[in-house]
Amino acid sequence: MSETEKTISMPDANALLVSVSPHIHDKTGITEIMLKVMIALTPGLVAGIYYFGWRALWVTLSCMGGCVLAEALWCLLVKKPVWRTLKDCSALVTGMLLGMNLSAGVPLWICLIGSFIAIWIAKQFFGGLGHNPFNPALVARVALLLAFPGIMTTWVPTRFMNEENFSYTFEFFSPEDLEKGLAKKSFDGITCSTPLSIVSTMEKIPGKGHLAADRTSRQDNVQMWTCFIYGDKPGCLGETSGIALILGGLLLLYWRLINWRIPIFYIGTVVVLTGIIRYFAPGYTPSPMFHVFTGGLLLGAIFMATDMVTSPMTSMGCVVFGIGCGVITSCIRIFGNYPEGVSFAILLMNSLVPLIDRFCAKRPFGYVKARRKEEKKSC
Amino acid sequence: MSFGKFKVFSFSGGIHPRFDGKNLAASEAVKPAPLLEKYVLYLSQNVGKMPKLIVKTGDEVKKGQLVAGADGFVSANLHAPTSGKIGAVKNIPGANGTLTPALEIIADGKDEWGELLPALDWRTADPKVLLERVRACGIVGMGGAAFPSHVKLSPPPEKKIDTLIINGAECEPYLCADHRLMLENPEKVLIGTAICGRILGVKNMLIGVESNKKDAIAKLNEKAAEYGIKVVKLRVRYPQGAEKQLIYALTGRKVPAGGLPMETGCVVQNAGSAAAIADAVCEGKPLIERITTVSGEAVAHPGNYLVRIGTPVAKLIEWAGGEKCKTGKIVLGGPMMGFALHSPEVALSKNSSGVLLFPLKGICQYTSAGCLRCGKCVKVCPMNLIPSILASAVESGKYDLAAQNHIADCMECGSCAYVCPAERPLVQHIRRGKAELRKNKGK
Amino acid sequence: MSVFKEFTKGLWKENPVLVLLLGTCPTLAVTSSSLNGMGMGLATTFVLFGSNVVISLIAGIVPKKIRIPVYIIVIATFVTIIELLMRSYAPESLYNALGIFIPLIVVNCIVLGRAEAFASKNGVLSSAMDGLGMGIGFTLVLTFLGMIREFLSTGSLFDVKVVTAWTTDFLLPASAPGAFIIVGVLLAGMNYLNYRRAVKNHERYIPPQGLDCRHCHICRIIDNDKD
Amino acid sequence: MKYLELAVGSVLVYNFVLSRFLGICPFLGVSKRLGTAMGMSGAVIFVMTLASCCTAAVQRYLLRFNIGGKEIRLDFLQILVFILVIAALVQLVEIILQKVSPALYKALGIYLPLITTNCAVMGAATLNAKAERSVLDSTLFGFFSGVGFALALLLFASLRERLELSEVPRFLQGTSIALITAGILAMAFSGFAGFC
Amino acid sequence: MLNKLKEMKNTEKAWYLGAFLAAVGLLAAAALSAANLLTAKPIAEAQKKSLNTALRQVLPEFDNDIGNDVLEVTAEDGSPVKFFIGRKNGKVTGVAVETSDMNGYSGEIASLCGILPDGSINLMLITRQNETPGLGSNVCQRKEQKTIFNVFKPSDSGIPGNVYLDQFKGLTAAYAGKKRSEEDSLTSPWLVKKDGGDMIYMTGATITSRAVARLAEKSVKTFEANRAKLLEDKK
Amino acid sequence: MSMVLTAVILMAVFGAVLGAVIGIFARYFRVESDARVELVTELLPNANCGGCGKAGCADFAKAVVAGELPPGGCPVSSRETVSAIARALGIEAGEVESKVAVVLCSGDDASTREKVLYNGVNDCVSASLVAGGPKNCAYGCLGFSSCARACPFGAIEMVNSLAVVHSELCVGCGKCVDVCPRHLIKLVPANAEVNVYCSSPAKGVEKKAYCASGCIGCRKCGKAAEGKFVFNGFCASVDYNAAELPGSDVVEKSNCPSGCLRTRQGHLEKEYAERDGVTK
Ligand SMILES: Cc1cc2nc3c(=O)[nH]c(=O)nc-3n(C[C@H](O)[C@H](O)[C@H](O)COP(=O)(O)O)c2cc1C
Ligand SMILES: Cc1cc2nc3c(=O)[nH]c(=O)nc-3n(C[C@H](O)[C@H](O)[C@H](O)COP(=O)(O)O)c2cc1C
Ligand SMILES: Cc1cc2nc3c(=O)[nH]c(=O)nc-3n(C[C@H](O)[C@H](O)[C@H](O)COP(=O)(O)O)c2cc1C
Ligand SMILES: Cc1cc2nc3c(=O)[nH]c(=O)nc-3n(C[C@H](O)[C@H](O)[C@H](O)CO)c2cc1C
Ligand code: SF4
Ligand code: SF4
Ligand code: SF4
Ligand code: SF4
Ligand code: FES
Repeated sequence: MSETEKTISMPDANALLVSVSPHIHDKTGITEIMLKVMIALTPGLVAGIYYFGWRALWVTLSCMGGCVLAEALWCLLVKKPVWRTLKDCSALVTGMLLGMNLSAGVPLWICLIGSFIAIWIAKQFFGGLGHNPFNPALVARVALLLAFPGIMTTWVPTRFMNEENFSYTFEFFSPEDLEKGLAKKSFDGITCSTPLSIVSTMEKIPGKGHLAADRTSRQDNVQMWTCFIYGDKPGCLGETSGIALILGGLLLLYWRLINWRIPIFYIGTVVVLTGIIRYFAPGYTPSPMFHVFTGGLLLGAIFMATDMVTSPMTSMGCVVFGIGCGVITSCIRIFGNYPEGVSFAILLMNSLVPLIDRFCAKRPFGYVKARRKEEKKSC
Repeated sequence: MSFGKFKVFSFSGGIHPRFDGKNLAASEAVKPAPLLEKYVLYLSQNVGKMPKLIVKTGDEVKKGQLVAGADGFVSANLHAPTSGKIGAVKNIPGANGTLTPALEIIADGKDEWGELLPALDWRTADPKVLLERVRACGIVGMGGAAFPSHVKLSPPPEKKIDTLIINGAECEPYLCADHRLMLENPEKVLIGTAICGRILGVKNMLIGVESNKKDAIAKLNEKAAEYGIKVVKLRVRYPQGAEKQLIYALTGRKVPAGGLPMETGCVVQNAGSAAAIADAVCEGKPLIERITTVSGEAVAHPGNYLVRIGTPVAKLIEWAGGEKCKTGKIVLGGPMMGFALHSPEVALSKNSSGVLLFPLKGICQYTSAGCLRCGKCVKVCPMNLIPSILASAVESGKYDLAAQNHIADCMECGSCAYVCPAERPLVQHIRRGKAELRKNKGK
Repeated sequence: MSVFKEFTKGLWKENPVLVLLLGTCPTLAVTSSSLNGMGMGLATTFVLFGSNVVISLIAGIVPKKIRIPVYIIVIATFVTIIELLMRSYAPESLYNALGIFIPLIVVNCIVLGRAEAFASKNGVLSSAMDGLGMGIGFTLVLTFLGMIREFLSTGSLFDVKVVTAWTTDFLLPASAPGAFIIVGVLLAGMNYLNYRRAVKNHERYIPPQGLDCRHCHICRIIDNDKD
Repeated sequence: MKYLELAVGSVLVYNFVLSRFLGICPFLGVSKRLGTAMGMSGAVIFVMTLASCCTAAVQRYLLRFNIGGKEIRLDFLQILVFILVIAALVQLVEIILQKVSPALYKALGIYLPLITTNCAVMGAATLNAKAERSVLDSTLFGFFSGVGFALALLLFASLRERLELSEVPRFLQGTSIALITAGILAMAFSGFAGFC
Repeated sequence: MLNKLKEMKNTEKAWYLGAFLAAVGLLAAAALSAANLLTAKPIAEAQKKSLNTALRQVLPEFDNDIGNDVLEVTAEDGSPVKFFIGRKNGKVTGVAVETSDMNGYSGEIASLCGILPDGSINLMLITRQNETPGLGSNVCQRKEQKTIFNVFKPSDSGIPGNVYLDQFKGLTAAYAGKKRSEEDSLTSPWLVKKDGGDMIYMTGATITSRAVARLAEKSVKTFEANRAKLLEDKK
Repeated sequence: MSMVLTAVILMAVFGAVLGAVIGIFARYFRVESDARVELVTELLPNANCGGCGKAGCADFAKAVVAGELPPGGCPVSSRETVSAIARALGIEAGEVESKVAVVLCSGDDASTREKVLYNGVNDCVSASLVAGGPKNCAYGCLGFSSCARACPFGAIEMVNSLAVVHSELCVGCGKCVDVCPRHLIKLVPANAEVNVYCSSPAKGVEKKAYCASGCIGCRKCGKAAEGKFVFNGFCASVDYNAAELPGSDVVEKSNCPSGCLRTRQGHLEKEYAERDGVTK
């Protein structure tokens, strides 16, 4: 935008500082916000490390390192001050979230490519922190998914999984399926399927693919739910533990870093939509709670849809945004090719944010409705 | 909106700093300031037209003597703060740093009053006479805007005014001039209120005070009923004292965008202005002194002073014991809306309610970071604007976009910049946007 | 000499894709491999050449009012001919890959643009050269883009693996989103080169204004047609 | 159900701009302002519906017919006829609108000429012919494809308006960043794969 | 004449414009008709050639006019199946089964499967597919990867291999699986391993692999169902 | 054969109908639009700078075609362009006096002091709204490059926090003049070689306190070139309305003690030299 870089002179010891009002500031700065987000993410990451082993940590650290590296290189390339850009720690958050969005088994060079996509293409090309219309971590994740579908849909089992408990923990295998040993095949010790991808591929086997509609047919449901809530299930390393993520979310809410409307309406919409379908066509999709605790819904709704840069600014906008994310996620999960729709849903809603912001703006103080209409007419 | 007993009145948005600095000076009684050798009077101390100078270098003046006469309706008289000789008359940098005409008064040390206007009995005098007195004494709004009070008190006849509101909110952090005034001189404020009420002919007179000034509320309440005035507790929230927000909090009426308070049938006066009006009517004294808070973490002994208009800020700091540590910034006015001074030689004017010294260490600074779109500014904006868009639009030269987003309605309260985590100079962008739009309009 | 200039200007200075930003659709759609890019470019070159020649011949007698319909007919004829030819002689895979973008040459802004802006005002020879130059410029860019995309995604060029160690395909550059992104980055590179050249030659660098309809000559022609 | 599939398919899954690469020129050219984009969207939907209908009819009843029991296929005239039909149609629509509804003409008129040379309209016609759709199906296909184009255009225009407030690095400004944005948008749209 | 035409350039007379455009249209139509006539034969030949090449790949030698020796039936699942019968000296040498499956990763996958008279698969080709290039397409394509090292080497005359397609070679409808355990025997051997069958699949392209396996199964089973009709010798 | 026949007939009918329809419509729906506007727009440099006083080049073209403005009204167009337009329209070219901008201030980093530390937006208008800007001189260049950003032709460069104009790039569009909050930029005749690079009417002594190169109002230049300078307070200025402008010899002759009487070239050179630390 500007020819010359915008810099602001720093005080030397002699003269008075002048600036425009106000002269006091609520001391919360960007760095603090980003550090707090990382703290809130930590429980999820720790759960990931617990279930997938140290490999999970290396993946996340590679992404964080990759993002910092990418950001630093970009700054050098376009001659921006490196330290001032890195200082805000937003690249670390992006890296951490990207890492938590990958399988613990991905090769580390994938992390590096992802980091560059996130920081260069999705963030710095648009002007850096605050200017990116799309969530960088998600752009990177989706780009990787499109670029390396094989690698990105190969999941590793958790440390505690074996053939036995894997096949018995999921409600959607019908007794005949189990009898046929079908469930076991989804697991071969090194790789395995995520709950959602099992559901989605079962639909694709013609003539089969109806889920075990009757929940009572599974006695081990309790075991399944404990797995889901504590996180003993295959998938992205950061999305595994429901309670760890919720804990992080509560921290963010306490710090008032996220707008509660987004996660609540997002998750709520998914619950309602899948609930309706489950009620009327039980064989078509698993129960709403299954949808909440599998896949990246919690991670996405709490940490990614709420990214302030890419979500609406007004309360009403956040409601619309949350509902939109929920609808798209449910649709992709139920109808789409992809087993999981959270990334796409958030990116799609990101693209709607300018429109949402435009139409959900609050009426300025002192404007009456009628007046506004007149204004429009006169325009 | 009903006036429930326990209800605390407020508006949407706004901020309240974790540390509001009021405790620094709130318990300090007002001290009269000593006489100085030299005062500097800026000619332009009011909104509207600058008064016309009627003295020249070398003239002898008495305390309270008119030195510049109102030039037109929206303009205010200016009086000498002490007796002495007129020194140089020249352009010097004012509070906002731009050159502005000013005159020096070299005190003769006698501090002799000139001929004062006769005292009036406010209960019986004709409202027109009262109004004329307000005008003659050069009273302007002392809450910040310095709008000539007589203008506010003479609404056009077709506007029916039914409510008079005295603004004792003093929502700006650190400041406690109005607080001290209401505490130490409640009678004066009440009389001033009643005078305004008579001038306007309204029965419904309210004094709005933030609920953190319990002692002042109690003091006012002792006598308020006598004058038919209600004292209302307001929620502690900046900018509770802003006219539109105050009116909304007290009456539930919204001043239309771009409109004046009188369109809702309300007139708002600052508590200090009310007291000054009482002085003008009951004693015939023109507005030559006011209560000013000296505060901030860098000042040795924060306090409140009854100072004459024209006192250089440096003197005030001296009386307050000087700097405690290295000062980084001197602010004239409140921390949220005041001006950062380029030099302590700037003199006080009628609307200077405080002088604040902030230490260099940990000073608040703006950065060049981009907007995070966190929406905090949107949440706090009491005008329901979208400050981030306004600022970004101005920054990238899209003034029409800023105008579409109602940049003109921003009152520059600074709440948005206060909360912005990117520490963006939002108010500065907005001010520039307004300036550019004015310029474009002029074309 | 000047005829030669007509030929070379399309290669870089007035390159239809990079400078004039015309014909964006085929540029994005069919460049997923070098061969496809080249095939599309050559087909367009044929049409450009043919229509430029014919139009420069008949321009003198075409009534002004029906200029555009006549030109469109000429162009559509050549497009149909190249389609028939490709169906009979080109490899099936190429014909399938180019798909509906062959018929769409008829609406490619470059073709009608050159017809209107150049061929209708110039002689046969220079029109032919113009068409050939523009077409080859177009072909070069499409091939180049195809090469970049093919190389980035599989490490091969013209279906020949250049980096044999490249075992996992990087599918992004070959996909639709990748097409947009790569062309975007390429344009940024172009801007940078232009900037460097301007600085070196002490010329004024005018920053990119973004594409707007002024770059394409078509609408204006049709607009004027209304009179 | 079939029509629902057609709708979802052409609006979301095989979006004309983002996955089929048709009509990129106006997509980039008319997306600077949301207002203009809206006008263009309306015009494209209108013309695409009409053109799909007419070309399908032409394809069915003019290019293929029986003479004396012998089927005659003039498929080789397809391109020629289609483009003429579209060009004529746009002109006619323009003229008729001007007469019948000056208000509508004012809103859409300036965009109409842009549409003739837009791949999207010709593309819809060609795709219809290729898939041998009936006239009704073709019309619906044209309509929904137009809606898909409009959706992409509106999203894109609003994003570009936001970009104008951003500090895009100098060399990426303009078309370059627009294309990259479109790329990310296309990525997001790829999530609809498999909806039909 | 020419001058006269030039003079009319600015006219707005409807009859003239109509006549001119009619003339141009006439010429264009004539030119195109000519082009169409000229290319009609090459196009037909090209089409025939591509079919024949494919058939020659999947079938043992034949000498009949195979393009006209076809049988069309519907498979169990209702999809159309087309058989091309290859004969040598009137004796059936093999049958090519053309069929398709709608459940690929991106829609339809069509195959041509050569079956020997004994019912075993000779060779399988995927003729139409829309799978992700570089992923699903790898399951479907028989393509020789040229590298810079062998670019100038003449390609082997044989048909390029593909592990996913070649695994079906020799299988018949009666295929009972490799070593069916008690538990496994409940599932069909024609499924991919992941679903309990025997067929190898490509990780990350399971859907394509499944579709291909289904196509192979459908081909042999439909062949078996129509065996009698197909293997009739014909002069 | 029947195929060819039907094809030919079909196309002929099609063409005939289309042509006739266009012909008819052309007659009955004639919309007047001026192709000359397009022509002129094409010829113009399309910089859309607004220097002509119109909203962009197309607007200017309209005005020219309508005869409201002479083709020379575009300050950006070269002489050839102007005459090409004039030829195309068959009218007089019309002379426009060519002007360039000068920033009448020499208060760079080396010669002025800052009174305060300014924290805020890097923009002159914004800075001037805060405590009057950081520099001591209330009239001088603030150095936040608003003008440089506003110039569509990149003619202004910031050297030592002082705006200087490269007159060979400047086309005199006046964008910068509008932007400068200090009103320091003047459009002067292109042949005004010598300028007084100071705009402050403040007293000489006062100025000396904070600016090493401010004009002190000694009137030496006025004496050296009689009648070619005017004085505003303590500030000299070239009288740009005078019949003859001072030549570059005046600089030598008047021996300006404050050094703000400079030639354009000399000004640039001095500022560059100071930036490179080769101060005399
Ligand atoms: C998890 C959670 C859910 C909440 N749900 C609601 C709710 O449904 N309705 C509501 O009015 N406040 C709710 N709140 C209270 C809000 O945090 C907050 O107090 C209120 O919405 C203020 O709005 P603001 O976002 O504009 O500050 C909820 C808070 C939390 C932490
Ligand atoms: C953001 C803002 C905050 C204000 N805060 C106060 C305040 O705390 N006390 C006050 O008396 N006036 C305050 N004012 C000024 C009032 O809006 C109004 O001008 C004043 O109360 C009118 O009385 P006056 O004319 O006597 O000053 C504030 C104004 C603004 C814009
Ligand atoms: C961009 C992309 C393209 C894909 N293309 C194919 C494909 O061509 N064929 C296929 O079977 N699966 C394809 N997939 C689907 C996944 O790889 C899918 O997870 C896998 O086929 C089935 O999962 P499983 O292997 O874990 O059972 C694609 C996925 C993505 C993200
Ligand atoms: C609550 C919160 C959530 C965030 N979520 C993301 C995220 O999902 N992806 C990401 O790249 N950055 C995220 N960030 C970091 C930051 O906003 C991001 O780097 C910017 O989008 C880059 O401009 C988040 C920050 C906060 C405060
Ligand atoms: S935009 Fe204006 S009114 Fe709103 S918070 Fe900011 S300064 Fe206050
Ligand atoms: S508070 Fe600051 S960072 Fe947040 S939206 Fe407002 S301007 Fe942007
Ligand atoms: S000349 Fe004016 S606009 Fe330019 S930098 Fe100096 S003060 Fe700013
Ligand atoms: S220096 Fe000023 S007048 Fe000269 S071209 Fe630049 S903006 Fe226009
Ligand atoms: S090339 Fe497709 S619209 Fe221009």
